[in-house]
Amino acid sequence: MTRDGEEALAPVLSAERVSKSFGEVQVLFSVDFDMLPGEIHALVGENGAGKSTLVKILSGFESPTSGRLLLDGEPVSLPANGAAEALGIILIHQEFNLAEHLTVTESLFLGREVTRFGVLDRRFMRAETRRILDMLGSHVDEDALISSLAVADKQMVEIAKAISRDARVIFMDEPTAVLSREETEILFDQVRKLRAKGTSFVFVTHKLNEVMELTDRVTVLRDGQWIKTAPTRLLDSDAIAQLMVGRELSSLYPAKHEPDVDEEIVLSVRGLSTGYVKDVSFDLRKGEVLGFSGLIGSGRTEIMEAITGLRSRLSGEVLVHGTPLAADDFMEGVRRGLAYMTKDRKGRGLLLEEGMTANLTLQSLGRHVRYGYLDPASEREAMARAKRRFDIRVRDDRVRVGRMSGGNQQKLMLAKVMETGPKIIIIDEPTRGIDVGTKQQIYHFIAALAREGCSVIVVSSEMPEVIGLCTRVAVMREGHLVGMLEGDDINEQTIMRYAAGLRRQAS
Amino acid sequence: MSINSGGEATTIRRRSWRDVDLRAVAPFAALALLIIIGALVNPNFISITNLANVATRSAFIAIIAVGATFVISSGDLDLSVGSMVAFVASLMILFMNSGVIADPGLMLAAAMVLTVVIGSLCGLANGLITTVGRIEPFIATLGTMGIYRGLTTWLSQGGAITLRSSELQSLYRPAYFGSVLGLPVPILVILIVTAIAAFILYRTRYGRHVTAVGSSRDVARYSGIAVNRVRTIAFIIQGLCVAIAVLLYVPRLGSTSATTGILWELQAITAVVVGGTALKGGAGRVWGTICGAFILELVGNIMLLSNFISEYLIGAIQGSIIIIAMLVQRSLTRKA
Amino acid sequence: MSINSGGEATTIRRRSWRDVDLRAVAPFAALALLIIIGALVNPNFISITNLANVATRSAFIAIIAVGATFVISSGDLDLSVGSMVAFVASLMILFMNSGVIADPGLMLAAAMVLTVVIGSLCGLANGLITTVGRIEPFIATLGTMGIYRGLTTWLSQGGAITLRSSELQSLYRPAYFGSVLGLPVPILVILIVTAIAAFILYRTRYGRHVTAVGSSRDVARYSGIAVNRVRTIAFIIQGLCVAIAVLLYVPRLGSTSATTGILWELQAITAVVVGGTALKGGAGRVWGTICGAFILELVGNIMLLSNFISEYLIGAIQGSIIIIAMLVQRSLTRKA
Amino acid sequence: DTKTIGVSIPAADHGWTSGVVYHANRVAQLLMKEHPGLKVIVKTSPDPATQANALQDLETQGIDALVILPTDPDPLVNAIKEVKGKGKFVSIVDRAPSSNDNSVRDLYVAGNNPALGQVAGEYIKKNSPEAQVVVIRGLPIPIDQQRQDGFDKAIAGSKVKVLDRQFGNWNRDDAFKVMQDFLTKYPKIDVVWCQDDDMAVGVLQAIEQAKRTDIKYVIGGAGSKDMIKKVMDGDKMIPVDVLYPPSMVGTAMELTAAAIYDQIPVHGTYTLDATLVTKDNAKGYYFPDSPF
Ligand SMILES: Nc1ncnc2c1ncn2[C@@H]1O[C@H](COP(=O)(O)OP(=O)(O)OP(=O)(O)O)[C@@H](O)[C@H]1O
Ligand SMILES: Nc1ncnc2c1ncn2[C@@H]1O[C@H](COP(=O)(O)OP(=O)(O)OP(=O)(O)O)[C@@H](O)[C@H]1O
Ligand SMILES: [Mg+2]
Ligand SMILES: [Mg+2]
Repeated sequence: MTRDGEEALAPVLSAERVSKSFGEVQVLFSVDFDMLPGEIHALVGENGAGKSTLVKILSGFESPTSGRLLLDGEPVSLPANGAAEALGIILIHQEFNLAEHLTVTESLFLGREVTRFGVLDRRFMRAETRRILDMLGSHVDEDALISSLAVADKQMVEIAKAISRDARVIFMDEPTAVLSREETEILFDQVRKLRAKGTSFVFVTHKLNEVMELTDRVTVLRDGQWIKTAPTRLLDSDAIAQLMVGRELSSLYPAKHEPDVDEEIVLSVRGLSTGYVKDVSFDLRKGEVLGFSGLIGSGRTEIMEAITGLRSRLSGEVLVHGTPLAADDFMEGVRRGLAYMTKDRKGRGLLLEEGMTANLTLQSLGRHVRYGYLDPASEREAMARAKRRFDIRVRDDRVRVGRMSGGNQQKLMLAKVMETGPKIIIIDEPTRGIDVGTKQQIYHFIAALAREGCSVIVVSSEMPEVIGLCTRVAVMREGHLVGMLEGDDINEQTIMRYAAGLRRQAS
Repeated sequence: MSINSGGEATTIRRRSWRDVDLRAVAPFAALALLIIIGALVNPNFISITNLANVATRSAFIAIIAVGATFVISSGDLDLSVGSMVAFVASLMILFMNSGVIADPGLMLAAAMVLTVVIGSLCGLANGLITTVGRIEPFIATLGTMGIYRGLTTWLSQGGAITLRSSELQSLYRPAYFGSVLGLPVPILVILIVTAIAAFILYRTRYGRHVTAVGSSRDVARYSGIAVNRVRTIAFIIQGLCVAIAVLLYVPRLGSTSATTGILWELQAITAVVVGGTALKGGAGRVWGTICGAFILELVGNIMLLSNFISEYLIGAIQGSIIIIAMLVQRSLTRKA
Repeated sequence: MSINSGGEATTIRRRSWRDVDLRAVAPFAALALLIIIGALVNPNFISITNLANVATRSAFIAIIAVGATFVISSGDLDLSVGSMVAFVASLMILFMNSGVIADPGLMLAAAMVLTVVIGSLCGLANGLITTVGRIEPFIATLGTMGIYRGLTTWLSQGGAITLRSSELQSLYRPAYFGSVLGLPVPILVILIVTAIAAFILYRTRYGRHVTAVGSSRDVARYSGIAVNRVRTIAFIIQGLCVAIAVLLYVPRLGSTSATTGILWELQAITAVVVGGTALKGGAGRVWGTICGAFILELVGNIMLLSNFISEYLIGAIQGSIIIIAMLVQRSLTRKA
Repeated sequence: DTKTIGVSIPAADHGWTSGVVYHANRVAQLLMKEHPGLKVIVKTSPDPATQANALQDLETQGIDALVILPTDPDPLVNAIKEVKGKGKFVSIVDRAPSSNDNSVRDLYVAGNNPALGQVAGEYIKKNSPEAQVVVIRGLPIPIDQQRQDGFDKAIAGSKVKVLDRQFGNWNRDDAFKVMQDFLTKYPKIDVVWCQDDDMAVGVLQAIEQAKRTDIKYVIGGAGSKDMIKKVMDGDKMIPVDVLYPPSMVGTAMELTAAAIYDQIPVHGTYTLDATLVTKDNAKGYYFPDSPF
């Protein structure tokens, strides 16, 4: 689809010189933005650049401090709190917006339930939900409670919810951050189908390959400023990355550093089973970066939680430096230098109502105790250090963590885990929602850790990440460890084959 | 891959259904257990008369608790219901004593309408103070609890307010003591109220919104739900339920005083929670609530019928039984 | 950019300080307002004696509410504190009446230690039932409320338990009626208890864990916090605070009865919430709690000192004042 | 043959009711010893609604006679009538409903609430004719009102002046608070009438704490052992006590047993007087074993 006649088409929705401040902190500076009918418009920028804020303004969830919005060329003030849906403007939030106690069907139709004679038409709504989920290739049960869903499934429900509405404009704030490649493909198919019918999309993402693959135009924001809007075909990933970061990026992945074969085994997992995970065994050497790949729901998170003691084991044992680690005792692991970073930063990672420092030191308060009480100065120091080390950027030091940009939350969470000074680090989805520049920093950080003699397990659904970073890759499928790849075997095809069950190593 | 994962999905589905069922069934299991214990304690216990008695008199708490299920599901709390009963009942009796309408039938009808209106207004007041005034519901309704109780004391000048006309009294009596097709009226009323409440909570848009608001205010707001309206209406429903309880209460005792309904709020909340609704909001179980109210009343009844417990210890044993009942429920649910 | 953001940071810091302060200050503003109203109502109100009286008698609720701040911050609730006071006080007096230790000084010391131990054990029981038994704290502590109250009634055979030895009584009396450097002992105790509590809540690892557990159980667990232990310890702290309140209560009247401490749990919770701690858990404000307790006591005091309110309406006006105080707080905070 | 008497009384929620419970149990044992076939079931309830339930439960157990001391009489009339309607012998103790006739009960053993107030009022009128009095009432329920009315009637037309009245909820702690505030509010108080011995405990402490010497004396009521002891010992602050004996429930039970065993015909009203306990007669009302 080409867009040569751009000028001819009138934008559906546009922002003119929109600025936004929270209190005295300005987040957007006089940004212009427009969406044409039937286009897919990428919005990219570093963490905290103001992307989420901009799409929230364009969908009525926030109101601009100055500037105006135009719908079909007419100035509008969008109704607050999602009521803009009635105008065909829909936002898929970066963080989930689903109520845990509702079922999938109930969530999909929340606020626009279908009734017959005042009675909920539950049968219709269930059938409709099923239809939409099938269309998206999702196997989520339409009667399942949201609280029982995995993160990726929640995202699919979120997408289903948006797609099911009669939309003119759909804003998607990092919808693919938690999706697998397949799911992303299916989503893109649906998006293209809707585009053909004239729906416009704004697509916020940090995955630049997806920008290239799907979108028609790109707008880049940096530090709340509009930098550039251009047709995608005139750019490439590197150019976009450079526009975002404002400097040239060297190679994303650091050089791999293989540990010696006779290096000490620091972590050894023997025949570990939980409810879903069956009989998993592997070793981790000092200074190694071990990847865990697999489809969503293949049980990677579950096994890591079982290793660290956050989840109970049915059988098997875990040895740290050759001595067994007690089951169900997360703290013992932490004391012995084992750390785990969860993938669910909102629900399990961070206290959203608290400030950054309280979160940073939560797991390592012992280090800041002096004469039996907490020393605020020492905590402040740690915070300053972490901000430098992980490049955490906030414009307001005392902001509640829940209001920080997604990527900076992720960095804060990583910083929090590293505060415990671990020797064995398990990171579940290290770069979810992280911009390319920072991604690079995190990758180099992980590599540096390994070189210093730490051992790292990277659980990731982003295959390039695993491939670029790890010297060995374990592949999980339906709760089983089906392959342990090394050297040249670490490539996309081989991993995929194992993950999909087409191949399997004898263990 | 797709075939395989399809299989996975069904296992999950089956599992979660079983889960839901057992959790809903748990209060009824506890109830059954209590009935068995009761039968062992005293053979009179299991008689129809006794069980009907217990069910009948659980009516007040049960009906109030149905309203509380709405308030609690939407994430609020109403501590004022006990005093509201006293206040609304006092006004009802005062109105009937005023004699402004000569015809007893008409008078009674008017009084009943008035009661329903006053109850709803009290609920509305609670709702507005909590939502518009943005005061934590615990405090807001603790405040109105004081207000309703104080007004009752003032209306009764410290004494009792008693329905004077014996004609009205005998006309109204069947509303509590009568029965329809062998079913005592209060039990009938419980069933009707609960059925309507279940319908509203599970089968209407409003009910869906109550759950959503209780589960997450933000999500509800972002879905275009008028959160404050939903919450306020829940309080009004609570007021309505209180009014219905009053309609049954007045013919039973024919009089109120400043002590009417004291601590009923705690009982109603307990019934709701014992019935399986979480205090944090989000999931209401109306039938469970009724079951909870019945359990509370049964515990008292069994205490009274058993003759080996020192009357001083009744409170202690009642407390223990409630804890044990909850433990039984928990272990049932955990095994699922 | 870096210079710029440095400049931003300082402005921001100033602003958010103001923010925090105002929310913390709001209860104190309400208190000040009440004192002004009190002074207008009756000139005696502002006398040192009267204010000292009010502060002194707010001691029980204040100290208990300090404990409740921990429980509520960690996301739980304890309804049993009122009956716990009665129970612990009864055991203390019974022990002193038992005369197992002849020397009065020694006896008193032993009784005080015993009280502290029993209080903590009661708290521990509440904590274990809630956490290990996984019962909603509302229900669990409603159950133990019945149990403690029932045991008290049984111990006292429904009557009063009175400290018999007049020697002990006069030895112990100054613990409530005495004063140190002109400051009544109970006020001193309030200040010490609150200072320690504030230190624990804001300056220790445990306090931080309480806040974390109260804002999100899951995040706390994934941060390696032993959630159940933190919650249980909060209940134990509550029990300890109850014990301290008992240590002040017993010397005052030298006796307990089945009515001791009735509804104190509601008052304590109200003090906590009026003081600015949210019932949902997460952020505790110990000094606010003290202020809340003082506000509650003042409202009653002003009512009694004013001449124009019918004794029947006191409850109603008390309720309204609490609501108005909360509204004042809200509007103050909103303007910030 | 076996007979059953149901006794329904308020739960022991303050001193006086605990006395009621004590005496009900005491007399129950006595009666059962005296009449081998007799079963006496004592049930306590905290409020009218629960007590109405208790009546139903007693009936379920098949009682022949009911002795009831209502927590609050009017709300219980209908429930009592239910029992009476089934032909059981009904005795009401102490608290009478507004329509207190044969259709409601067979026997009424009355404590005299108005007299309790009246005796106190008359004592004050006689001994300190120009006294400034503060009153601490119980809970806002009818018996409290009756006592208050009796008191008002007694001092009507005299120079005794009531400065203030407030509720102390028949609770020591609340009475202590109210008294503290009265002391702040009024520089000179002569007499405190607090209507109940439990509350008198709190009142005395408040006076002692304030070190006020203007208060001449405190009049309680009911006859708790502690207060009777003070009267006996000649305590200046407690010169007298007005009797309102919780043992009246025992009297009613004895009369009821007599009635169902046809020993004597009992019907109508037995009123117990509100005796003024003074130093001279106090010995006769002192029960050191009672909890009250
Ligand atoms: N409600 C709020 N109050 C205060 N500051 C806020 C609020 N919402 C956002 N911010 C701030 O605005 C800035 C921009 O945030 P925004 O979420 O728009 O970034 P983003 O571009 O979406 O980043 P990411 O890629 O990490 O999601 C951040 O510094 C954030 O802390
Ligand atoms: N057939 C099944 N039966 C029961 N549970 C299942 C089944 N399939 C998946 N699950 C659930 O899926 C979870 C495995 O997901 P887990 O989060 O560990 O996988 P993952 O590979 O880390 O995926 P993600 O990318 O979502 O993090 C388990 O907790 C398990 O309860
Ligand atoms: Mg964002
Ligand atoms: Mg995972």
